[in-house]
Amino acid sequence: MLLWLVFDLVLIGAIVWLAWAALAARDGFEMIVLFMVLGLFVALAWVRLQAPDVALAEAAVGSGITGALLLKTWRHRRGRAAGDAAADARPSRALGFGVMGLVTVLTGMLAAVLVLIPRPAPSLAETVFANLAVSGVDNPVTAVLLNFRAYDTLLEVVVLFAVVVVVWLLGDAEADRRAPRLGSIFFGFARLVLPVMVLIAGYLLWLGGFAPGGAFQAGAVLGAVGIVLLLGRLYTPTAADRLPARLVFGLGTVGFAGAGLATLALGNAFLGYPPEAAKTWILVIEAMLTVSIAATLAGLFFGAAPSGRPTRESDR
Amino acid sequence: MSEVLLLLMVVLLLTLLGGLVRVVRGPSEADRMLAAQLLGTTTVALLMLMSVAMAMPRLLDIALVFAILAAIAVVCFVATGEVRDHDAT
Amino acid sequence: MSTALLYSFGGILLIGVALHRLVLTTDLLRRVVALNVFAAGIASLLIAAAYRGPEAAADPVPHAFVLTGIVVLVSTTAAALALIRRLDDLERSVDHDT
Amino acid sequence: MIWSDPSTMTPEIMTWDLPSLVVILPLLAAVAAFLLPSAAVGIGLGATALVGAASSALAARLLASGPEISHLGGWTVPLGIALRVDGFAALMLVTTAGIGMLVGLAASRSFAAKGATEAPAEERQRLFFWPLWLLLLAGLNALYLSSDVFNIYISLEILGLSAVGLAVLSGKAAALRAGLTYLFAGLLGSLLFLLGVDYLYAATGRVDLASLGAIDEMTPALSMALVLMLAGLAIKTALFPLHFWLPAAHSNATAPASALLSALVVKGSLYVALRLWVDVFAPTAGLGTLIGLLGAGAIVWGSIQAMRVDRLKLLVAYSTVAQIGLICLVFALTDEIGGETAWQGAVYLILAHAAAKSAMFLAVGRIAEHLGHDSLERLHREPLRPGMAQVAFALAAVSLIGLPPSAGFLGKWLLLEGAMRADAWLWVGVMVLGTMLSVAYLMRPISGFLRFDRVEGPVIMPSRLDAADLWPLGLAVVAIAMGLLAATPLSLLAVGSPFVVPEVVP
Amino acid sequence: MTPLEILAIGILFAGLGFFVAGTVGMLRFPDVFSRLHALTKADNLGLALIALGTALLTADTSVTLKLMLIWFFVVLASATSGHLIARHALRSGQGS
Repeated sequence: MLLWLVFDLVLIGAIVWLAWAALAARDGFEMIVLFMVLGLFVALAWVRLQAPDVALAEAAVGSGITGALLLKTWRHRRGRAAGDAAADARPSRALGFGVMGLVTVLTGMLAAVLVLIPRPAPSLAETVFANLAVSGVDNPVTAVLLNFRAYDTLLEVVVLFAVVVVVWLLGDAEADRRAPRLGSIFFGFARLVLPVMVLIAGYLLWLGGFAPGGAFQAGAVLGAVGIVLLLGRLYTPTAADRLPARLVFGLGTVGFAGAGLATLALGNAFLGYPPEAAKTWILVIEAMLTVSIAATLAGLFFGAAPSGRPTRESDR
Repeated sequence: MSEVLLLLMVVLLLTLLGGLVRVVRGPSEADRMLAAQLLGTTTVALLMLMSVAMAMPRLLDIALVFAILAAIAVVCFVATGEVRDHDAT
Repeated sequence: MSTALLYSFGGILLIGVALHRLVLTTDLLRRVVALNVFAAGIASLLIAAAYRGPEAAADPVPHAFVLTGIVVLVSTTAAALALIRRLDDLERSVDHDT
Repeated sequence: MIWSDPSTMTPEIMTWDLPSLVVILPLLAAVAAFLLPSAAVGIGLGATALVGAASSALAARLLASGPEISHLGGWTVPLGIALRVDGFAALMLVTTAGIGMLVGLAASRSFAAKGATEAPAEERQRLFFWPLWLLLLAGLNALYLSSDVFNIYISLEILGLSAVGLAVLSGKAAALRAGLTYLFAGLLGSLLFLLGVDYLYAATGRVDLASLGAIDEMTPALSMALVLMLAGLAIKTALFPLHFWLPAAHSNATAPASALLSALVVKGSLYVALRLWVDVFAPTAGLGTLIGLLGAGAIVWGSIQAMRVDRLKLLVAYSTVAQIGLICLVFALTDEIGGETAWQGAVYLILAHAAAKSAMFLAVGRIAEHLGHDSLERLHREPLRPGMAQVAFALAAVSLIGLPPSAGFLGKWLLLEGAMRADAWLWVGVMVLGTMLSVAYLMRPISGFLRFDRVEGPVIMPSRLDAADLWPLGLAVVAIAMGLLAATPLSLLAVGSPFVVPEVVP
Repeated sequence: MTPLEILAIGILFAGLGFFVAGTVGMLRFPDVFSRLHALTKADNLGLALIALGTALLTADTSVTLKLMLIWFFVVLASATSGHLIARHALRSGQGS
């Protein structure tokens, strides 16, 4: 058991050091790469804590998609020496120590209170496992996400939809100056790997029923496919793509809310799937969620509404 | 048996820390990116060992996703980098 | 010192580092990364609270919270980064005009 | 039909699961408005009207048969989530829909399509206002109905994001910078709230308000969780000194957007704080006094800033900071003898401020359109006689100051009565000081409207009554009328109120 | 410890050796291109050996197939990344 303790201490030390190094990095790019590596380490920590579903999501969404978004924004600001520590106003020494002291006091209190919590703390685990058989899926996390607390997941998909509305409202993407030539090796790689990634996304979605996986992880991998397509200019959205894009962004919310209304019409409570058909309901909803989340993440990476001069209201 | 695996995992974790030095010190952006690439692959290897040590074969799906996304990060770095270099403004 | 408590302290340290930098920095990109580190700290606390020993299955409810938190976080980060890019465009066009 | 208890009312609508419909309807409408931009106005107004009707039906049902619980997914509370509707929630639902309807009508009027001459910015405002407003409405309804702490966290996120969207609608650099600061503050607030939820779950293994309310002794973990959640909510509701983001965000937004931000968005997190404070936790008196002091600080600081600024919109934004401080005085009074009256006063002040502030922001928007600027300094030299917009501004000021018979007066009266009954003379003094300060800063613009001594040229009459002036006037009249017709709202508030009926866990 | 497990442990140690060599190489070598050389060699071969060791320890065909798929992905990804990084370093003149 001593070795497990060594493993834990090294991992936690690396995570905390990485977080400090990332936020204290001199240059913006160094900060982003350190943050992506932090995502790797945090996913490892969660695997250690018996949380494979969350590690999968952190790997796919946390370090993958967030890293790509940060890189794109950092490049966008490249011209104005943004993100470099030099440009960051040097806080006065007194303020720095004052904040340091305050933060240490807060973290000390947080830690002290945590130690005072009597172990083993009560939890909902037994209730979830007791009702797992009725939930229609075997993976407890998917059961909680898609059945017991399905309303939370519905609102979470609405958060994703709300962000797309905010990003599209900021204005159209200006026509890109010049397509970067990534070389023929990249196209060979893309042509081979992208279809396989779509298959893996489908595998993760189907897997969600009884093992770590599910709509979010599958959506993130599918979103990564979209991001590679956008990066390599293999697909550049045009004004004609506005309506289909909006449809797919709204698919997640409408699908989930529609399923809720359907359960009401059937006489159950809101989002109360008929027990015998729960598995099919959950699988259909998860499929819709995967497509919608993937399109939303790729759309958020593209960063604006597809350009194409909207001269008249009619051609929107 | 599991002690040996655990020892392997700890050593692999230390090589991960070694890779961190290059990420921080690496003078050029390319250095940092290649270090991140190596850290990604080492994490895949570590996940393989953990799937045996913790008897959770499902961890290999996470290793698979890591393998994919390590490539995505590099592609994103290079693709966004291209536009900047030839940007004459 | 149980494993869960160790990782909880790790999470709390992450929160401390993130709050410290969040208050001091004026650079927008750094602030986004600090908020992501803060959320990673909270997630570690939740996952550590869910851990119930190497044999027993972990508590799925905090896992669902963290999964939802990750998706909400990536969307709010995307919104913040889109605003930063747009703000940069507006200010850059102002630089060229003057 | 699964819902809580059989109702005596026979019509079909009375058996529908109204709580979930009130949340789902605006969601579907928001997606529809996003998909069909050309029909956005119709969808927006229609959906708001429908939600208003559903909320009133729900309120009527509540008056008839008491609080309701709708177990989502058919799972009982600790495992699943339940939407709980009591008087306070129903009152907020009806108010949100009502004010949203009037502000929506004003927005549809002021954003009216100007045909081919419309710049892309106006077109974007006209199209994206509706999906954002409907998302805001859905977020608020989800927040008011939720009885689960983690569910409240996600509703706060939806609320925060759509509010940021409304704040940056104008597309100008100042609005974007203010919107970004607002997004960072909102995100930090939500994360602090989530940290509180995390400590709650770690300590009690429960996240629903009913089970948390049943715990009576405050362990260190519970009080730390409460402090963290209140800190997060304080940022989101802009309680002094965490109000730094509000003045810029509310004054740089377009008129209808700032009306919604000031009147409805800040009230969401205030509602959650009040519900946690009164329904769920048994907080120590010290924490209540601290929040009260912060409220007093907000009143003084907000009023002083309101007196110093030159821009009219900034003045109205600082008055929001002051009014939020006034409402937060209730935290120091709830566990005293007059607790329930003070609580009713605070709730009524929330409603009064919502109606009056939205009227004021819309009126300021109209005035800025007439004069071309909103600077108080140049207001004194404007040769234009006050029109309908200025009247609406004055009526709204009456309610904000708290002159009878306005709703603001009734709210302040109940709050004062609660404080006096508890012999809390400090808070009575703070409220009286706050009233005087609000008279001082609100008279600056009103005197500007009426004084013509420094005007050089001839004084011209305002144009005839424009339809756009109807909506601020309507909202101001609502702010006054709610003071007179207070019987129904107060009786609705008493349904399932935490003070009257001992908390019965269904 | 069955002979199969001892063989697997041996293979795992060899794989670990490659990883350590790759990391040390990445730290010691003077410029980007030689570091790339060290890194791509190490993780391909290192990972192959560790995947083989893991396959031996979990004698399950589906796991072995998945391990092969992972290895195939990593080989492909690291080759492409190595090429792209080298090209980027060459073009932006940061290589030396």
